[in-house]
Amino acid sequence: MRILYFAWLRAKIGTAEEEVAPPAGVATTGDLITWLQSRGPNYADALANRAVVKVAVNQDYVSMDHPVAPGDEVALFPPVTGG
Amino acid sequence: MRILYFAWLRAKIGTAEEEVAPPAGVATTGDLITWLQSRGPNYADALANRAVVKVAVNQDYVSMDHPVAPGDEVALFPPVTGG
Amino acid sequence: MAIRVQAEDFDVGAELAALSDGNPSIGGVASFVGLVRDMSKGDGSGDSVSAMTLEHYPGMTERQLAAIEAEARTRWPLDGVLIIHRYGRLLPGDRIVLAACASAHRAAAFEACWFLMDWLKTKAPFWKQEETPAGARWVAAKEEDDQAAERWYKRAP
Amino acid sequence: MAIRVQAEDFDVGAELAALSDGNPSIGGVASFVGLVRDMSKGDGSGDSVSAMTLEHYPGMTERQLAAIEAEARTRWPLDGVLIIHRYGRLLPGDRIVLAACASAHRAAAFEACWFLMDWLKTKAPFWKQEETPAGARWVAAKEEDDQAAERWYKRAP
Repeated sequence: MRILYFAWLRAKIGTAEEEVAPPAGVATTGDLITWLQSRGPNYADALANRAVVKVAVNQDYVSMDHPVAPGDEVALFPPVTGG
Repeated sequence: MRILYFAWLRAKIGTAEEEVAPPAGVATTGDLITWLQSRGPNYADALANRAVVKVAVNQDYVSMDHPVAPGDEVALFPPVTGG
Repeated sequence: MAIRVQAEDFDVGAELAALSDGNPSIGGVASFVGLVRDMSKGDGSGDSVSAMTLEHYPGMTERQLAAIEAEARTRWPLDGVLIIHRYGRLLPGDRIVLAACASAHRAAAFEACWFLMDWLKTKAPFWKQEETPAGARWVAAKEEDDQAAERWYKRAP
Repeated sequence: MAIRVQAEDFDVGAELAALSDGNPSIGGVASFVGLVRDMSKGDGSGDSVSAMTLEHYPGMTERQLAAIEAEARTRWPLDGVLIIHRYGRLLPGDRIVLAACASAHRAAAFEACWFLMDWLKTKAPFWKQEETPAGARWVAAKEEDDQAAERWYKRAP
């Protein structure tokens, strides 16, 4: 599973992109974020407030109970500020 | 008093502009149109339906009871269609 | 105050750039370019239009457009306003009018620009005569344009 | 489908002309050009912004902009839609975004263009980082942008 981070989430976590293999119990985007939070203080800090974390799976916005599977491209980022 | 005509009012009356000296009883724009209608069948025809005649005195829109005076520039024209 | 009534075409890109040039507090520029359509509007006849002549009332036109601009500036916080309206003979696809509003806020820019178009459609003394296969004809004013202009009265500042 | 995501600037006049070129049933083109402001927005700090860097999510950006365009075409009768959005480092006064809609009817063109801007502000994956005297800072999303986007849901086709 490929995870992408953008904007201050990328800056706080310290990487733009990584390949991860979450354990079997990680079935949803919410599960995935909980698991990522356990990977270190930089993750815990960046993902502490889920109200400001947007999730896309395979480049579409999804909710926190959306299923995730190996092979998915999952992106985590703050609310967008373009335009 | 200078009278200007535009668009199909100009075409029907057959002139774009004329100097007129209406009689003393002509005090308002409405009076003026009534007087103009008496000047010939082209005027009578062009001014028959006042609902489609707009009036400006000295380049500002006015109603049919607006005063007119010697020296005024009075314009008569159909509803505008620019833009 | 930027009101221009002219026979010549205008350069939309240059005009819009000039509107915001040198003022970096402007967040955006909303604009509308009106074009000559080859179909007559609203009467259902569908006759094709080969050309159009725009007549206007020199002097009153500038005066009315300036009044419309002043009204827009009263209603919205605008950093720049531009209205260019052409007259004379134009062909299908030709530009007729450009209205543009620059503001720190996009809602103000959009609303003000739309207001300019709605008001000038019913207040600026221009008249269109179309050339069609059946001959020349004066374009009739549209009820929907009156309604579009009216709605701004209900929202007076 | 006209969606472009690019680092380069764009020529507003040429883009708008191309949108209506060859289609004389288009009555008008409404557009919005978004610019880099030198003041930070909304947080009241007033710190001046010397530059801004726009980050985006290649692939998803194009996908979201295309979805927004498709939604606009569902809601309004449009003859042309264009969205150009830049990324990379930009200076105050630089163009960020161009949204434009061509239609036979000006109300459709205005509404659809405004919709494009409101939706892309909250859906297109771009993020702004400003350079200020106090250092770099990420621009915070604005509640008013969410509200501006929300109002279009209430008016679904």
